[in-house]
Amino acid sequence: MITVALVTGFALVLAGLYGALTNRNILRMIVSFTVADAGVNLVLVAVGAMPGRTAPILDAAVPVGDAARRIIDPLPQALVLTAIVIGLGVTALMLAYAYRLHATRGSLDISKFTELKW
Amino acid sequence: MVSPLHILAVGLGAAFFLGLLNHGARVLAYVVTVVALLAMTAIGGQWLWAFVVAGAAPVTIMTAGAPPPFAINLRMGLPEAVLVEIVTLVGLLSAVYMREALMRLGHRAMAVFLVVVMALSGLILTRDVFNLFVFFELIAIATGGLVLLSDDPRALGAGFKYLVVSQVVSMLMLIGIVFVYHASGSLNLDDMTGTPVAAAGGAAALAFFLLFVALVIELKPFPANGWALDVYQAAHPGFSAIFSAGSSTAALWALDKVIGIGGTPWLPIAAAVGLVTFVGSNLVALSQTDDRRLLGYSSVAQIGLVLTVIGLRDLLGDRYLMIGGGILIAHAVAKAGLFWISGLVASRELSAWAALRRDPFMIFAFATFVAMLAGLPPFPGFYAKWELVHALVADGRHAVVAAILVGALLEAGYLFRWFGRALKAPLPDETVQPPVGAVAVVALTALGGWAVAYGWGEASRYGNLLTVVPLMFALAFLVLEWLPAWIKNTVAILGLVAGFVVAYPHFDPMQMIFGAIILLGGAVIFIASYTFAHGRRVGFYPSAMLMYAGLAMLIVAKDTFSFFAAWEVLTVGSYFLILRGKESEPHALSYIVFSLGGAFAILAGFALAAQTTATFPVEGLKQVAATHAPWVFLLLAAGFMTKTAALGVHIWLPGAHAEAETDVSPMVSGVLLKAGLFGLFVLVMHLGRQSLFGVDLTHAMLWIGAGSALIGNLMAAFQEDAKRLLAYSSIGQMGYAVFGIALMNNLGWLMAMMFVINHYIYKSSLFLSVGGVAKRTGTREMYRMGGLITLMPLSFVAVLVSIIAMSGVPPLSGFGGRWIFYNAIMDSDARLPMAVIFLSGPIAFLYLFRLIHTIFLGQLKDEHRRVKEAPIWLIIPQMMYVAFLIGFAIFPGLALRRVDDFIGRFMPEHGLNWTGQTITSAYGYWNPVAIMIIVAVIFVVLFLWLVFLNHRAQMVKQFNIVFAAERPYRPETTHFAWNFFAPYKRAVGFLAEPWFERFWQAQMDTLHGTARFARRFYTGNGQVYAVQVIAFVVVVYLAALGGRP
Amino acid sequence: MRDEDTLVRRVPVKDELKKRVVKGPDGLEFEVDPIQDYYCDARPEVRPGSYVRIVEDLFNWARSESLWILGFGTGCGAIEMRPLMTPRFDAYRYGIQWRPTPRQANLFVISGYLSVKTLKRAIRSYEQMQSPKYVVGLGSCTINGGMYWDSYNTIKKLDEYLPVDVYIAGCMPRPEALLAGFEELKRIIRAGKAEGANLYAQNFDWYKANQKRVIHDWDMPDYNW
Amino acid sequence: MTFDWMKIPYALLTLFIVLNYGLLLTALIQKIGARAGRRHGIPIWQNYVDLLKNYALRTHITHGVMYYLGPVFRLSGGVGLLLFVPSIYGSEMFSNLSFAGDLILALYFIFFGTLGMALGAGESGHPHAAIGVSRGLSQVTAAELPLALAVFSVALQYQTLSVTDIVAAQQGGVAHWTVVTNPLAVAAAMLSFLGSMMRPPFDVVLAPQEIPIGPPTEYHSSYLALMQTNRAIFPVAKMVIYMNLFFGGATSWPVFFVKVFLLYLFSAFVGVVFPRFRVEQSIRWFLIWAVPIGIAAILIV
Amino acid sequence: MVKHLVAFLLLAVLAAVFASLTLGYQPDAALNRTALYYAENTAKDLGAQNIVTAIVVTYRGLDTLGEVTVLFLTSAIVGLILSTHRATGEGRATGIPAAGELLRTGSRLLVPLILLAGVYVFVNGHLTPGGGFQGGAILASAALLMLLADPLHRFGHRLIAVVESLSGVAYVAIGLLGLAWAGGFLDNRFLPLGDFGTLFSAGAIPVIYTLIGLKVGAEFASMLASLSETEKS
Repeated sequence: MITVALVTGFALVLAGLYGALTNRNILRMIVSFTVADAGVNLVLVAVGAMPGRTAPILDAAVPVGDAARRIIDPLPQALVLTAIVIGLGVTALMLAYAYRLHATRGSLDISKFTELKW
Repeated sequence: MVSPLHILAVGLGAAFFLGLLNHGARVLAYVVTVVALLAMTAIGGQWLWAFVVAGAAPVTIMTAGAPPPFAINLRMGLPEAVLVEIVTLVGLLSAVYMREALMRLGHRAMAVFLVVVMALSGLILTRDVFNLFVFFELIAIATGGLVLLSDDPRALGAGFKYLVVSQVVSMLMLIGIVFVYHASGSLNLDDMTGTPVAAAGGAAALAFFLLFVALVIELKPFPANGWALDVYQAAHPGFSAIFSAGSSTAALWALDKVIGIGGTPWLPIAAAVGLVTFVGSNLVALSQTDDRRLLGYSSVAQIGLVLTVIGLRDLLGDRYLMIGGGILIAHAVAKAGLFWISGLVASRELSAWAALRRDPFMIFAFATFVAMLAGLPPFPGFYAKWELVHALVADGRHAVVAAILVGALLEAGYLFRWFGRALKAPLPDETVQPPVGAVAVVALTALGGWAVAYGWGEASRYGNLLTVVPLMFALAFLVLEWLPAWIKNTVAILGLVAGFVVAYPHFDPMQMIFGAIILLGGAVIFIASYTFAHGRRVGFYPSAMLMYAGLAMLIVAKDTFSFFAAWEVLTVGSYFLILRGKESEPHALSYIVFSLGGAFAILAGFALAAQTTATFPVEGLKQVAATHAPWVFLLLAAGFMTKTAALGVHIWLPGAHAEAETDVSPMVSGVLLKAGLFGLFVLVMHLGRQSLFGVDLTHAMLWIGAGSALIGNLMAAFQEDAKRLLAYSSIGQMGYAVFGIALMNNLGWLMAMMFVINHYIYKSSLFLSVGGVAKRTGTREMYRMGGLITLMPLSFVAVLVSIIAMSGVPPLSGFGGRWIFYNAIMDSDARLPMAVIFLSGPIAFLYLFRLIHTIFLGQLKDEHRRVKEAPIWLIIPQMMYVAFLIGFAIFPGLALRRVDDFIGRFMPEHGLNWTGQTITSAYGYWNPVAIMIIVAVIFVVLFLWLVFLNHRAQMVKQFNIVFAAERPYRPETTHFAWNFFAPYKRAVGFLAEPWFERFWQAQMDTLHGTARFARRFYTGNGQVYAVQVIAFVVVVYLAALGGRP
Repeated sequence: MRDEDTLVRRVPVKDELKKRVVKGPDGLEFEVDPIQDYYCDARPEVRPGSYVRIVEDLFNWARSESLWILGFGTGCGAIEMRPLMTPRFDAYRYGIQWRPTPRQANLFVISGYLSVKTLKRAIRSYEQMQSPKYVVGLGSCTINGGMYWDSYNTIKKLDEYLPVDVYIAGCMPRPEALLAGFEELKRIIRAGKAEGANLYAQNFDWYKANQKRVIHDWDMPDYNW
Repeated sequence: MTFDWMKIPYALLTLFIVLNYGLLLTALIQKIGARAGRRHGIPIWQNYVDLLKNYALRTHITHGVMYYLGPVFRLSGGVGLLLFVPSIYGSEMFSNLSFAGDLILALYFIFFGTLGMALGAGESGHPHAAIGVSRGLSQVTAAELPLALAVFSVALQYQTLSVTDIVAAQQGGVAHWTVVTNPLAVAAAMLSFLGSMMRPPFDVVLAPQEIPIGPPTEYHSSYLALMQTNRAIFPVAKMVIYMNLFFGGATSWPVFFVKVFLLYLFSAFVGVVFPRFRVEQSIRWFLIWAVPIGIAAILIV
Repeated sequence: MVKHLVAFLLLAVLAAVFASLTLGYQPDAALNRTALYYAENTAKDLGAQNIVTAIVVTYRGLDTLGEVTVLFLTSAIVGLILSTHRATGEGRATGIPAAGELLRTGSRLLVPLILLAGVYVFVNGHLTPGGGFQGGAILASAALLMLLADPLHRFGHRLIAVVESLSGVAYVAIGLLGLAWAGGFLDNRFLPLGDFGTLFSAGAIPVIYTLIGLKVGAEFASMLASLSETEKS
C-alpha cells in the first residue's frame, strides 16, 4: 500500500516535471508543477505511513498510553501541511506572474521571454 | 542579551503590522520598516559584540519549550552572528537605498522586504532541516516579489524563471528531507550530523543527495544558474545586493550546516561543484557587457569559491571559518556595494560607470570593492587567499590551487578591466543626480569594507596589515585628498625621507641600496611631481604612496606573509598609478593581470615552501625540503620575473611605462622594477641553485635574462615613441640584472646590484627628460621632434649623460657595471647565453643614439621653434641624477663596497679588492678615478686645441647644410628619423616580431572565445534553465553516486 | 641680409619659402619666415692669411699640394675629369683628390658651360666651401660662352659670377691640359695669389648683382653658409 | 702598476710615434691599394699635407655645441684607447696609462669616440650624416659580436683580463701566440676586424657617392683635421689590441710596426678584393659566418 | 522533439533515483524516537489531543509561522503584482455575465454555513483532524462563492487587511509570550493546558489556530479578490 503511494507520488512528480519541461505554455507549466507538487505531498505522507496503524489523534480510539504502538508517525503529516501551503503560495504567485507576463507580452509562451540571456 | 529570536519576531511582527497600515501611510510604513531593520541589526550587532569582544559561548535557543530534536531550535554562535549581521545590515542599507522604490510600491513591498531579511536571518539561525526548507521557500517567494521592485520590464520574466527553478528545487528538497528524516528519525541538524546516515550509502545516501543537490542549486552552480543571473541583472540593484550578499551568504551557511549530515564523502563533490562554478562563471563573465549581469557572474563565482572552501573544510580544520568567512565577507560587502553603485549609474554598459568620475569618493568606493573582490590586502579576502592556498598546498592539492588561482586571475582580469574602463571611458552625457541616501549607503559600505579589513586584520594571526606604518602613511593620503597637491607632495617627500632616516640603521647593505632607491630615490622623483602639482591631483598621492609603502614593506619583510602582502600592496598601488595615464587603460590592465598572475605564482611558491607552517621567516627558504625546493624556486622566480618583465611575460611593460604620466614613468620604471630584482635576490640568496629534471634553474634564468636583454634592446631600437623606447630598454636592462643574479657568483650579484642603482638613476633621468620634452612638444614620437638641443639644453645634458652612463662607455658609471659583468662571466660555466647577451650589448647604442639624435639633434620643426626648456621641477631631479651619475662613476665604492662585503657572506670567493682607488678582481683591475681624470684631461686639452684653431667659427642655421647643391625643402623631410634603423630591421627584424604578444593574444582570444561560446548556454528560456537544473542534478548524481544505488 | 629691392622677383616665391603661421604645441601661433629662420645670412668676410710670412708660405704650400676637388660636374667637361682618376693620369700623385661634399673641398672645377639653373647650384656649392678656395674654369664655355655664346640660358663669363683662379682653354681640354691647369693653380697658390675667396667677399655686392641679374628665381639668402 | 708623473711624457711619446706611424701607414696602405689598381697613388707624406692644409683653412662654420664637440670626442676616443693599452710589452715606458683599467676598459672606450662623433654628426642636421650613423651603428652591433666572443674566449684561456698578462702568456715564440693556441678566437676576431676598419666590403657607412661620406658630411677644416688625426691613431690603437691579444704583442717598436702593418694589410687586402656589402648583408654575414666561429671559440676554450 | 527527448532522458535518470528510493524504502516497524516522543509526551506536555496539531502549532510552530508568512507574502506579492497593473487600467467592468439567480440565492444561504464550518474546523484543530489552514481555506471558499455570485462585488480590502495583519501580529505576540512566560518561542503553555480533550485545552493552541484560521482565510480571500478584480478590469 505504502509502496503504491510512493510509486504513485513519484510518478506524479515525474509526470509533472515532464510536463513542466516540455510545455512551453506558462499556464500548462504551472499546472504541471501543481501535479508534481501533489506527487511530492503524496510521497511525504507515504513515508510517514506505517502499516496497520491509525491517525495520530489521541481520541477514544487511541488511548494516550497506547499511542506509541497505535499511531503512525505524525511528523510527516505536519510537514505535508506546510508543504501544501507553500506549494499553494508558489502556485498563486506563479499564476499572478503568468497574468502579468501575458499582459505585457500578449503571450504565454515561455520561450518568448528571453530578453535576458548570456 | 536579547534573544536572537527577536530578530525573527521583529521582522515578522513589523511585516504583519505593515499590513494594518493604510495604503496612503507610506512614510509611516517606511519608518516602521527601517526601525524594524534597525532593531534586527542591533540585535545581531549585540550578539556579534558579545562573541567578538566579550568572547561569549555559542547559545542554543529552544522554541516551544521542548528539547531540540523534537522542537525547532536555533543557534547563535560567532559565525551566525557575523552572517546575521551581514544580512541585516545589507537589508537595512538596501532599505535606505531603495527608499524611492519602496515608497512607490507601498507597505506591501516593505512587508515583503522585511520578510526576506527575516527569512535570511532565520535560515542562518535555524538548526532544523525542515525549518531550513521553510525559510528557503520564504526567500524564494519573497525574491519572486522583490524582483518586481525593479523598473526594468524584463524583471518579470526573470522572476518567473526564478520561480520555475525554485519549484524544482523545492520538490527535490522536500523529497530529500522526508527520506532523510525517515532514515535518521530526526529533523534536527545536530542530531543528524551526530549520526551521519548518508555516509553509509543506500537509500539514505540517495535521500541526502537530493537534499544536498537542492541546496547546491540554491547556490547557483555553474552552469545551471541562468535563472539567478537574470535576477541579478533585472532586479532593482538594491535587491540584487541582498540577493547577492544576503541570500548567497545564508544559503552557503545552510549548506554548511546540512553537509554534515552527509559526512565527508560529500565534501569533494561540493568542492568540485564550487570549483567548476568559480572558474566557469569567471570565464563567462569575461564577455559580459552589462554591469549587473557581470556582477551576477562574479557573485556566482565567489559563492562557488566559498562552496569549494566548504568542500575542503575537513582539510582546513579550524582555519575553515576564517577562510570561508574572509572570502564571504569580502564578497558580501563588495558585491552589495557594487550593486548599490550600479543603481547610481544611468545605463548598463560597463563604460557608463565613467559617470562615477564626477565624484572621486565613488571611484574610491569602486576601487575598494574591486580590491576586496580580488582578494588584495588589506581586505579579508587576502588573508583568506593566503590561508587557503597554504592549506591546499600543504595537503598536496596542487590542481585545486591552480584552478582557484586561474579563476581568481580571470576575475581580477574583468574586474580591473571594468575599473579601468570606468576611469578612462568618456563621461556619459546624461547625468543622474543620485539620491543622497543611496550615495551615503555606498559610502558607508566602502568605509565598512575598510572597517572589516581592520577587524579581520585584528583577528588574523599574522598581524594587522592596516597597522603597518608605511601603509598607514599611504592611506593617510586618502584622508588628505582635500589638500592642495603641492602640500601633499611635500608631505610625501618628507615622509619618504623620514622613513629612510628612521629605518636605515636597521638595514643590511642590500636593504640599504634598495631602501635608498625606493625611499630617497622616490623622494627625488617626487620633486618632479611639483610640475604637476596644480589643484589637488586627486588620486595620485594615495596610489603612489601605496606603491612606495608596498616597496618599503617589501624590503623589511621578515616573513613570507608580510613579504607577500607588501608585494600585493605595491602591485595594486602601482596599478592605480599607471592607470592615471591618458591612454594607459589597456596597458594598466595587462600590468595588473600579469602582476597578479606573478603574485599568485609567488603565493603558491611560498605555500609550497611553507608546507604545514603557514608563514615562515624569509630566511627559512634555506630549509625548504629538497623535494620541493626546485618547484619553489620555479614559482617564486616566475613571480618575480613577471615584475622585472622578463622575456615572455614582458608584454605589459612597454605600454604601462610609456603611457604613464611623466612623473609616474620613472616611479614605475626606476623604482618599481627593483621590487622584482629584490625578490630574485632574496630567492637566490636563500635557495641557491636548484635543478629540475636535470635543468639548472639558474641556467634557465640566464637564458631568460639574456633573451630579455636581447629582445628588449632590439625592440627599443625599433620604437618611434620615445617613452616606449625607454620602456623596452628597461626590459633589456632588467634582463641584464636577471642575468647577473643568475650567474650565481659574487660579481654577478654585484653587477645586478650595480644595475639596480644605475638603472634607477639613468632611467628616471631619461623618463623625466623625455617626459619634459613630450610635455613641451606635445608628442612622444621622436621623428616629430628634432633639433631641440638649443631650446632644451638642460634636458639634453641629462639625456646625454644618462645615455653615456647607460651604454657603459667609460668614464661614466655604466662602465663599472660592464666591467663587473665581464669579470662575473669569467667565473661562470654557462657560455652560450653569453653569446646572446654579447649580441644585445651593442644594440643599446642603437636605441640610445636614436633617442638623443632624433629628439635633440637634427632638424628643428616649425611648430617647436618657440618651445621652452622643460619646467624647472623636472630639471632639478635630472640635474641631481647627472651629478650622481658622475659622482658614482668616480666613487663607485661608496655604494658598492659594502654590498660587496655583504655578498661576500654568501659567496666568499672571487670578490673584489679595494686597494686605494683601484678595484681589482681575480681577473682584472679598474681605477675609476684615473679613468675619469685621464679622459677629462685628454678631452679638455683637445677641446682647447680646437677652440684655439676654431674660435671664429660662424654659427649657422639648420638649413645651412650641403645638400647636393640644392637646399632642403622642409625640416620634416630633412630630419632622418623615422624608421631610423631600417637596414637593421631588414637584417634581424624577424627577432623583433611580436611573438609573445601574439602568444598572449592567442590565449586571450581563446579565453574570450570560450567565454562567448559558454555563455550561449544561457539561452534566456526559463524552461531550458529548468532542464539545465535537472541535468545538473543528473550529472552530480552520476558523478557522486555513479554506479551505487 | 635680405634686401627686397635687390631681389628681382619675376618668379613667385616657392611655397616652402613663404612666410607661414604655425601653431606651437602650447596652442600659440607664431610666424615662421623660412629664409630668415632656416638660413644664416651673415655676409662673408675677408680672412687674411697668417701674419707670419713663413707660416703662410708653408700653409700655401700645403694648400697647393692638397687640392681637394668638389665632385660636381656642371657641364659636359666633367667627362674629362674622370680620366684623371685612372691609372693613366693618376692625379692622386699630385695631391689632387675628389671630395663628395663642398665642406671638405677647396677646389671647384666648373667643368664646362653653366646654364643659369646650374649656376645657382654652383654659387651655392662655392659659397659652402671653406676658404681659401679656388675656382678653375674648364673649357671655353667658362671663358666666353664658347659654342653657347648665343644661348638664352647659359652664362658667358664665369668670372662675373665667381672669382676664377685659372681658366683651362679648349673645347674640350684634354686631361693633360687639366693637369697643366692644376699645376698652374698650384703655382698661383704657392705664390699667395689665389685669394679668390677674399676677392669674392670684397666684391660681394658686385658678384651678387651679377648673379641676380641672370638668376630670376633667386630664392636663397645672399650667402649660402 | 700605479701612476707616476713620468708616465705622462712617455705617453705623449707613444702618442707622437703612433701618430706619425699612423699617418704614414694609412698613406702606405692607400698606396698599396692604388698599386692594386695600377696607380701610383698618393705620395707617402700626403696625409701630413692634408692635415696641415685642413688645420690651415681660414673659415669655419659650426652647427652647434655637439657639432663642435664631436671631433673632440672622436679624437679623445682614439687617444684614450691608445693610452689605455700598453704598446710595448715589457716596457714600463710604453705601458702608457694602462694602470687605469684592463682590456674591458679599452673595449668599451672604443665607443666613446663613436658616440661623440655620431652626436656631432647628428647635430649637423644633415640627413646623410644620420643615415651614415644609422648604418654604422647597425653594422657595428653585428661586427663587434665576434670580437667580444673572441676576447672573452681569450680571457678565459688565460684567465685574466689584463692585457699585459695576456701578452706575457704569449711570450716565448710563435707557438705560444693566441693565433696558434686559440685559432678559432683569432679567426672570429679577425673577421670582426674587417668590419671595424671601414674598408670594403664593410664601408657602406661612408658610401662616398651615395651619402657623401656619411657622418662627416658637414665636417671640414680643423674639425676634419682632428678627425684625420684620429684616423691615423685610432686604427693603430685598435690593432694594438689585436696584436696584444692574438699575435704575441710587441716587445719593441720595430716588431710593433711590422705587426700593425701586417694587420692593416690584411684588411686592405680583403678590401681591394671584395665589393661593398649593403648593411643588412654585412650584418647577416657576420651573424652567419663570424659569430658561430666566436661561439665555438668560447665553447671549446 | 529534442527537448522532449532530453527531458525524457533526464527524467529517466531521476526516475532511477526515485526507484532506488522506493525500492530501498522500508516502512518503520516502530515509531522512531522523534515520533515516539510526540506520541508519549504530547498529551501530557501540551494537552493537545491531535498530535499533528501539536506538532504544527507548537513543536514546529516556527515552521507554521513561516507557513503563514508564506501565505502572507503570497497575498502581498500577488496584490503587488496585480495592483501595479490595476493601477494603470482602472477600467470599469464590462462584459462579464451576471451570475444566475440560483447561484446568488444559494450563496446567500450557504455563506454563513460555510463560515460556521470553517470556524468549527479551526477552533477544534487541537482535538480533531483539521485546523487553522483547513478552516481558513473553508472561510476563503465562502469568499469565493460570494465572488462567483457577484463578480462585480468589491471586497472590503481594508477589513481583510486588518484581519490578516492583526491576526499575524497577534500570532507573533503569542509566540513572544511563550518566550517570556513559558519554555520558549511559541510555547503554548503560558496559558493553562485545561482538561485534555476539551475545547478550551491545550494552552494557546486553539488561540493560535484561530488566528491562523483568520489569517489564512483573509489571505486567501485577499488573493482571490486581487485576482478577480484584475479579471474585471
